[in-house]
Amino acid sequence: MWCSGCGNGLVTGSLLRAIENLDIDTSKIAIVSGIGCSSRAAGYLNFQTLHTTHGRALAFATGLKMVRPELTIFVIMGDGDAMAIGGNHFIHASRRNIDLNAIIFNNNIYGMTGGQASPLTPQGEKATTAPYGAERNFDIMKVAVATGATFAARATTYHLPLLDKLIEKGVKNKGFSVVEALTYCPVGYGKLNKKGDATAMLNWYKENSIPVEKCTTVDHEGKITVGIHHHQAAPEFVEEYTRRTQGVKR
Amino acid sequence: MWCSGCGNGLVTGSLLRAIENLDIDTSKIAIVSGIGCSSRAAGYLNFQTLHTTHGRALAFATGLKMVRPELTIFVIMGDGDAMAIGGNHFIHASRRNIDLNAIIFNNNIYGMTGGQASPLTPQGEKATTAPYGAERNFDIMKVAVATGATFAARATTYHLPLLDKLIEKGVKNKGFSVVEALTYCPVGYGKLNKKGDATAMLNWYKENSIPVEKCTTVDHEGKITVGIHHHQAAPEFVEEYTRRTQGVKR
Amino acid sequence: MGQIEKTRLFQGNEACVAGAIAAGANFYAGYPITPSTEIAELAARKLPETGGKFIQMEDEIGSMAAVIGASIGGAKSFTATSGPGFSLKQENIGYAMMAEIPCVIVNVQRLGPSTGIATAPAQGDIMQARWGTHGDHPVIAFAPSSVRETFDLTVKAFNLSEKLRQPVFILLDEIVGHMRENIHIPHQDELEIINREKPLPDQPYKPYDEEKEVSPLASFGEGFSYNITGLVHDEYGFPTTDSEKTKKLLSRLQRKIDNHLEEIILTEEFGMDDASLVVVSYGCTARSVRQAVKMARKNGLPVGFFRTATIWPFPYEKISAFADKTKTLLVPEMNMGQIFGEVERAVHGQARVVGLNRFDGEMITPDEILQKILEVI
Amino acid sequence: MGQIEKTRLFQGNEACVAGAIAAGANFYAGYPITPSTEIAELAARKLPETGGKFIQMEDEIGSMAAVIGASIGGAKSFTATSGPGFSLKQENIGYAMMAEIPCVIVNVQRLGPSTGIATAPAQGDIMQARWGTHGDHPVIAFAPSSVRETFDLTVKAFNLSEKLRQPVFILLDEIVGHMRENIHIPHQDELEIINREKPLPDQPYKPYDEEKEVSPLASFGEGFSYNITGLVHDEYGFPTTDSEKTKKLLSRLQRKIDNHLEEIILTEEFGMDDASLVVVSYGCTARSVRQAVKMARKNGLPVGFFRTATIWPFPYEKISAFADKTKTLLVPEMNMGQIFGEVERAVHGQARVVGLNRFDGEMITPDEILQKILEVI
Amino acid sequence: MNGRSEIRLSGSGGQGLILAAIILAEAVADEGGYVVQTQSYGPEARGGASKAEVITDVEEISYPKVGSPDFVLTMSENSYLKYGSDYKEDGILLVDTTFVKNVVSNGKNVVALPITRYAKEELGRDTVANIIALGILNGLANIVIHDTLKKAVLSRCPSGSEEINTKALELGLSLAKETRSTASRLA
Amino acid sequence: MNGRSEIRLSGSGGQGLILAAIILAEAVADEGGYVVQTQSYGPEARGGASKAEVITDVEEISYPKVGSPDFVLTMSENSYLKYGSDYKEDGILLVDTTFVKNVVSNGKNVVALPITRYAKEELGRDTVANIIALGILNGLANIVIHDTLKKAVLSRCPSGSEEINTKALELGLSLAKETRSTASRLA
Amino acid sequence: MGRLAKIHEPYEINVKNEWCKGCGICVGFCSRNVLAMNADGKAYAQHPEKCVGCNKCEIYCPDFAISLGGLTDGADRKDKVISR
Amino acid sequence: MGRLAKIHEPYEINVKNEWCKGCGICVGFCSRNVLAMNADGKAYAQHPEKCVGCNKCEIYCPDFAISLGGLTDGADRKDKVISR
Ligand SMILES: Cc1ncc(C[n+]2csc(CCOP(=O)(O)OP(=O)(O)O)c2C)c(N)n1
Ligand SMILES: Cc1ncc(C[n+]2csc(CCOP(=O)(O)OP(=O)(O)O)c2C)c(N)n1
Ligand code: SF4
Ligand code: SF4
Ligand code: SF4
Ligand code: SF4
Ligand code: SF4
Ligand code: SF4
Ligand SMILES: [Mg+2]
Ligand SMILES: [Mg+2]
Repeated sequence: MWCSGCGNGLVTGSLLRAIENLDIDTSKIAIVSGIGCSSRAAGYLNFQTLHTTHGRALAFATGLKMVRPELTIFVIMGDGDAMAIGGNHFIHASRRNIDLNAIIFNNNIYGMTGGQASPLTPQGEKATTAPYGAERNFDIMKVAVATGATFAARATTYHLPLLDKLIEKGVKNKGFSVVEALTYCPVGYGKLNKKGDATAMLNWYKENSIPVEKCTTVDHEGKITVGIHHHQAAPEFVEEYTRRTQGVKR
Repeated sequence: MWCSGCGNGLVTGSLLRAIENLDIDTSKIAIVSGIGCSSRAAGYLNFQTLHTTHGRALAFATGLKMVRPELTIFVIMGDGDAMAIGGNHFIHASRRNIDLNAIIFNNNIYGMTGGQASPLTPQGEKATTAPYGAERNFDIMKVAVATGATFAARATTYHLPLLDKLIEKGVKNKGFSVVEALTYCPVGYGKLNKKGDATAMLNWYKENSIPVEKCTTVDHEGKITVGIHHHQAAPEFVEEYTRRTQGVKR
Repeated sequence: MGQIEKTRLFQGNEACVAGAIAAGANFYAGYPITPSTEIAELAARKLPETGGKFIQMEDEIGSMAAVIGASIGGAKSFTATSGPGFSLKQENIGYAMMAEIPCVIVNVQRLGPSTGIATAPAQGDIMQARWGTHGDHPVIAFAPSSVRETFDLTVKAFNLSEKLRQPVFILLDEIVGHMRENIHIPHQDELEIINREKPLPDQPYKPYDEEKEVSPLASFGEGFSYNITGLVHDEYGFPTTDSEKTKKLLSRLQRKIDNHLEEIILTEEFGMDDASLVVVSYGCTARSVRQAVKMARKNGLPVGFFRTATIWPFPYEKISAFADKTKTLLVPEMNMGQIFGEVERAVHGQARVVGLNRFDGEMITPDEILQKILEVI
Repeated sequence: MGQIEKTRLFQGNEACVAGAIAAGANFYAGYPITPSTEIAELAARKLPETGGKFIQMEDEIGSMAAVIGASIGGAKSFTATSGPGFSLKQENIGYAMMAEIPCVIVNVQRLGPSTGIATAPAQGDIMQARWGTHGDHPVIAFAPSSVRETFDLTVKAFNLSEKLRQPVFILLDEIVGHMRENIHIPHQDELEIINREKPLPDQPYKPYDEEKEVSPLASFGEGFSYNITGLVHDEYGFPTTDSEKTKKLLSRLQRKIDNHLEEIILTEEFGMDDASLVVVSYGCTARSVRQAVKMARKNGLPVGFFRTATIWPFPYEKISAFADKTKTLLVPEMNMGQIFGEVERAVHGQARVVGLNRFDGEMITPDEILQKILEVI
Repeated sequence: MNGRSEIRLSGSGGQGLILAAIILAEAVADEGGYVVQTQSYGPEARGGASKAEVITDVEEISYPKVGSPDFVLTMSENSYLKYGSDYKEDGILLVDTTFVKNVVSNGKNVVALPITRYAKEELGRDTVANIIALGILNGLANIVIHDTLKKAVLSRCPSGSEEINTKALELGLSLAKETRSTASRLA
Repeated sequence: MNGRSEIRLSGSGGQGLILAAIILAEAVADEGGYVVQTQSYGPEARGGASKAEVITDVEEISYPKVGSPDFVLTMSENSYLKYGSDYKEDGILLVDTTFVKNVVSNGKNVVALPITRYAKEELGRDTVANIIALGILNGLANIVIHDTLKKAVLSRCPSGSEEINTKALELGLSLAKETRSTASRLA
Repeated sequence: MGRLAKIHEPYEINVKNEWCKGCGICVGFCSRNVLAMNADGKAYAQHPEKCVGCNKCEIYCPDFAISLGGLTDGADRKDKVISR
Repeated sequence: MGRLAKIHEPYEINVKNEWCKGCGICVGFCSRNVLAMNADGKAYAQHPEKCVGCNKCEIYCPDFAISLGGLTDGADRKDKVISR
């Protein structure tokens, strides 16, 4: 499934603890994922799991949520899956504020296909398709907030207890919730950029993160901001649709 | 070409005046457009014009710009073209900060196909595919800024002299420039939402806009903010690419 | 069509929505495109009237995805589009084929390739419906020739889709989609409506049982934990790369269609007994052909009419069955000759196959067909 | 392949990039996907070495768009993908066909449908290459059988693309794409390189001249004002819905390929003179077939080898030419029988056509083919 | 009503010709005839020359397009130029002279009336010109019983506009009668 | 080198077997032979049992896959189970006993050596186990001249690692010689 | 040539009839009531003498159909860049 | 049962060998040097007596291979939800 030391298992662990803490009936949980190493989590979890096409998980989940509003749906995506090919579905799910819980396993690279650049590969870093350095990258939090998400939060795989809590809070937000889980790919990104082994990459996160509450600017001294970046209620898409069409004669 | 009173001609006029004022050699201008009423402008302008597929204009333009950096490229798109089907190319062109001049003819509707909802149809308003009211809409300025555009500005078709100037400034910005031109579709959006004729719709813009400089919050009392919303230089994509690959042995 | 029953004027696209709702459709996701847009507009208006839901997605790819997602939630879902959108949906159509998710996809054909002429009719996406997505799998596609048939075949499409856990195509064209005819719409209780089989509660559940042609499909939310994927998968839906399992899976997908050819293939014919020339047609073109063949027979020419309402699976056997008794088969199409090739295959050299093709955005007229009949008979 | 010249170990995907660069390619836009990714990775590394440019786009749709945009700017551009990406590119491929923009699209086939098995070989996208986008238009597609041929056909693909203003496909498969062979790469000056014709300066310019098969293509930036569109267009590139112009345009697109069949269609054969059974094959499968046919002939069986390196346009005539002298045609394919249908059409009932199909992610072995030969000869 | 009858209503977008065609088709359906209604969707539907067609028959209709029409209405200069001459020898061309200035008969039946002017001047609303035209058409060609057409008009018109639409239809009918009696208007 | 010869190197991802196969193939090419190199790309390539194959011949190679190999190297338990038995009757199986504990001969030639342990203990770097294996292989099977192989190894190894790689190759060669002389190791 | 130099001359208001679509924007936007619609549904200068040359009609005409002679070359510019 | 109640009992450290991929994270993250890698490249408790039950090894093991007996049911939970 995953390479030795891969952080995807850590995020999956967080997700499982969060589900446990939330105490939701597992038959009311659905996991929808795209294509990528991270998305393979879906196939290994004992829920109703839907492993879709690359980049389209949120669009599949939108259809599912509309007809099954009672489900708690986690949409598991890689950074490439969610923000490269899947970028359009991401911004529109966000705009609609549909009650989906997007968990982005951001390892800054395309893991599954072997280390190509993603829109989250830090600018200038190397990838097999960016041998001379990567393009400018997105800040997922900014994109989520500007497009309408009502909950946006980030934690690294070093901050697992925080990650557990953020996933929980995301579920409790009735609307589109984005949790960016900064994980790492020792095999692809790590090796190419000489970041050391899994333990070293985890420790790098420890040393280069800062709680967002402590920042005045979002990119505080080049550190990664972790914690809740945005949380503001707004009417949820399916509820709104139901409300608007309620009076329509049968 | 366009219906009587359609605002697309007004935006096109602004574009032509801006080009005139900028005094660029017309053989160095290319117009790239998507599919929609607005995009039809491309086929009627006496430049090198490229009328592409629905939503993909920016991606076509990206390829063209990479191999012809000397061209000044205007990318003409409808609101549906740019922000619905074309949303992904929009956010990535913005992320890259590629030197393209996106002009979004935002008439809040799908004009060409006859009045369906777009992601810019104001929430709750009617469209043929939103008979019970439209979903939540985007704010193009916010999306542009959050995804990395280095110039983002908006004017309505009432503010034509401003629109001229904004297009000019956008061209002068070396990087991804977004000019949202708020136009109107009397036939689709206007009729369905009882907004009156072209003159009435223009006057509505007059009464419901406010210069962005006068605002503290971006959505000042529900009015449309016009003017430059963001302008901050950053390295341009093609230049960066060229710089990074310069040293590569031949 | 009885004259006793009151008729009502219906547009083809409208009949499609009416058929879908009659078949139990309760979810539509789509993206507007001429000449299919009326289907979206009507679905937006009508579905909520019967408790269904409509969403306009950000693009056609998302539409196809949402349609599949909704079906997995238990809905009868559908979408409509035209050429450019049909092209975009192909990847996810392949997903639905592989994962065996019921749904109905309507393509109101317009002139291509590319943006072509948005408002001009064509029958240019016939082969694309068969081969548009990568990899091998069978498809089911209907091409109605009239407004009433659009209603009927839409109902049938949903039924087959549910029964076989297979996406089903309806290949309308701009003519049939946009024309209005006065038709009798059957009462709901005259219709046979098929719903997908559901697994028995508290029983071990195999969503892709190798022993079965089609396995029951549990809806998400009903408490069955299983996996759905577009990867090659085992009987429980989990990915595998085992070559034996791969072969079994793909063979079963083919078999489930092959075993139901009789139920799926619908054709119509007249004047075949003495025909030395048979005109083979489908969709809107069949309307001109019908008129032309009638004229020909009035003039004493031994001409037969063979129309297929089912494009895929193609009625190879039926055609091959009359090919040896016939001298010539004439195949008029509003494309460059797509079904022509299939007829050639069916005929196996036993008769001459002649095409009559228009690809200029205009219908083939009865006169053109008659003239061609006179020329080649 | 001469043994005097020094050979070098090349991977199929690598030979494709080498061929592209030798042909003058200076732009690549793509999106990674197994088993084509090496092409993107090598293009990223190598193109800047010769002043070319590489971009990884946000998805396959954007990649295809950028490839077209770059070509309009004057570049020789290409992209590579596999099934799922090939499906996504279809709409814009149709655009390039309609607007007649030269470019090369490589599909390194893997097992489908849908995500299938990313790492398993297949020949499942053969028909999709022909019919994947909506509407009618001819296509050119090559299927190399070896690493060296991958190089050669990539060069040829670019040449034909430039000459005919037509997107050209290369249908690799996981086997040929990933295998390494020691090959001799010809010197640049041994190669014939064709560049698109350019309009004469200061002359009236018709980018879509009805009188010509192929019109010169002005690059944007060269000062010719004209329009490019995927809509049906007139000689100047401006949209029209005129049926006469529509017919002329679409007929010309077909004609420009039909008039160059000899140049486009490449086949290879041996043992055909006395063959009562001919094995028809292409791509990686042809390697097993070659071995099997040699074995068969060693055993005295009258078996012929017919391989086509050009899949589209299909060599109907060449096959039909030997069909009547042959009893049986055997068509082994790593799919459910795609080219099989085309062979059937070509044969017109003059010989029996038998398929040998694997669609389980494994190559067909020479032994399997030999056994089938013994069975059906 | 007997045999196949082909009617073409042409003009520019926004004149309500599609609606008129649908009303006519519904009236035919109401009387138990077969009917097919089609329309042009091209760019011409936006301005220029658009058309809506109705074919009626006593048996099922195969070919749904108008070959050479029995009746043509033209309400714009462009549509007159495009559709004003290919109607049947014994067919009728109805021209709205509010928009079409130079009408030539070519030896076939032409009825030339300022329909939209009548609508504006006599009924105060030019948008009912389509209904007047329907009245004239049916008055001249007797496609359906007048009351059936009236019912069809009323079932399609927005509530509140019943009166003016009825008046328009009646005006059309009387114009048709007048026309019939004054042979001079038939060229 | 004569006739077709099929070599399979198997183990788990990261052991450098693809590189070893490429080096071997390059050496063959250098001597003017025909060679085809393939590898498994499946999920097994990440851990589990992956393989890299080399086929050499004096004439052009058609079928590029190994049928029953002449030589198999297994460097992991899984790959031993999967590929440890289907080699030719007179073929050779080379097992790295660092990872494979229970080796059974089944009456065919087996060479069992703790290759990776040697790499670590004698050369201080387990990553050169692949090169040792190459040396053993070539020493036993004489696919190419030793010097050709050495050249191929050197052309592929990162600068600075020439010495250790040369040593690894030589170590492999001497292990092969030892093995040959001590028939006991060939089961 | 500056606007002031012309202030007392009557402005020449040109409407290109083939391009005018009769939307009425120019009429609505002219604060001097110079313009009106004719029976054919095209704009025309009913009171040219009242025109102050503000140029609003020209820039707000979405069809490039109206222009002020001498003052600007709107219609000309259009002819140059609007290809059909 | 609270953690304090167990503070002086030795913790039971379970490593599921089939799942351990030998990444070494647990070894790196255990501040008490309880854990080490064995010859097969799997983690094991070299000094179980030093364990303070901080549970870091369990939550940082990306393969759910390590768990503290009695204290938490990590591996069990995993067995429930990880289907294969
Ligand atoms: C349409 C399509 N394009 C490309 C691919 C190939 N592909 C599979 S996963 C992947 C990207 C993986 O990166 P990411 O989404 O970041 O997930 P990770 O593997 O890093 O967890 C790609 C490009 C595909 N399966 N489908
Ligand atoms: C792939 C694809 N999907 C849908 C369409 C149909 N279509 C053409 S234009 C358009 C939207 C037009 O809206 P907008 O982009 O806002 O432009 P406008 O017409 O309003 O200027 C649509 C949906 C198409 N041509 N191609
Ligand atoms: S490739 Fe990277 S992301 Fe994928 S499983 Fe391996 S370490 Fe994890
Ligand atoms: S439909 Fe609307 S946007 Fe399109 S031309 Fe007409 S008025 Fe303008
Ligand atoms: S220039 Fe000004 S005053 Fe003169 S007609 Fe135009 S809008 Fe009226
Ligand atoms: S604004 Fe232009 S198009 Fe509109 S009425 Fe005036 S001149 Fe005519
Ligand atoms: S619980 Fe803490 S102290 Fe004990 S082994 Fe694990 S990490 Fe070390
Ligand atoms: S963290 Fe887990 S997988 Fe890694 S070595 Fe420790 S027990 Fe094994
Ligand atoms: Mg990733
Ligand atoms: Mg719009």
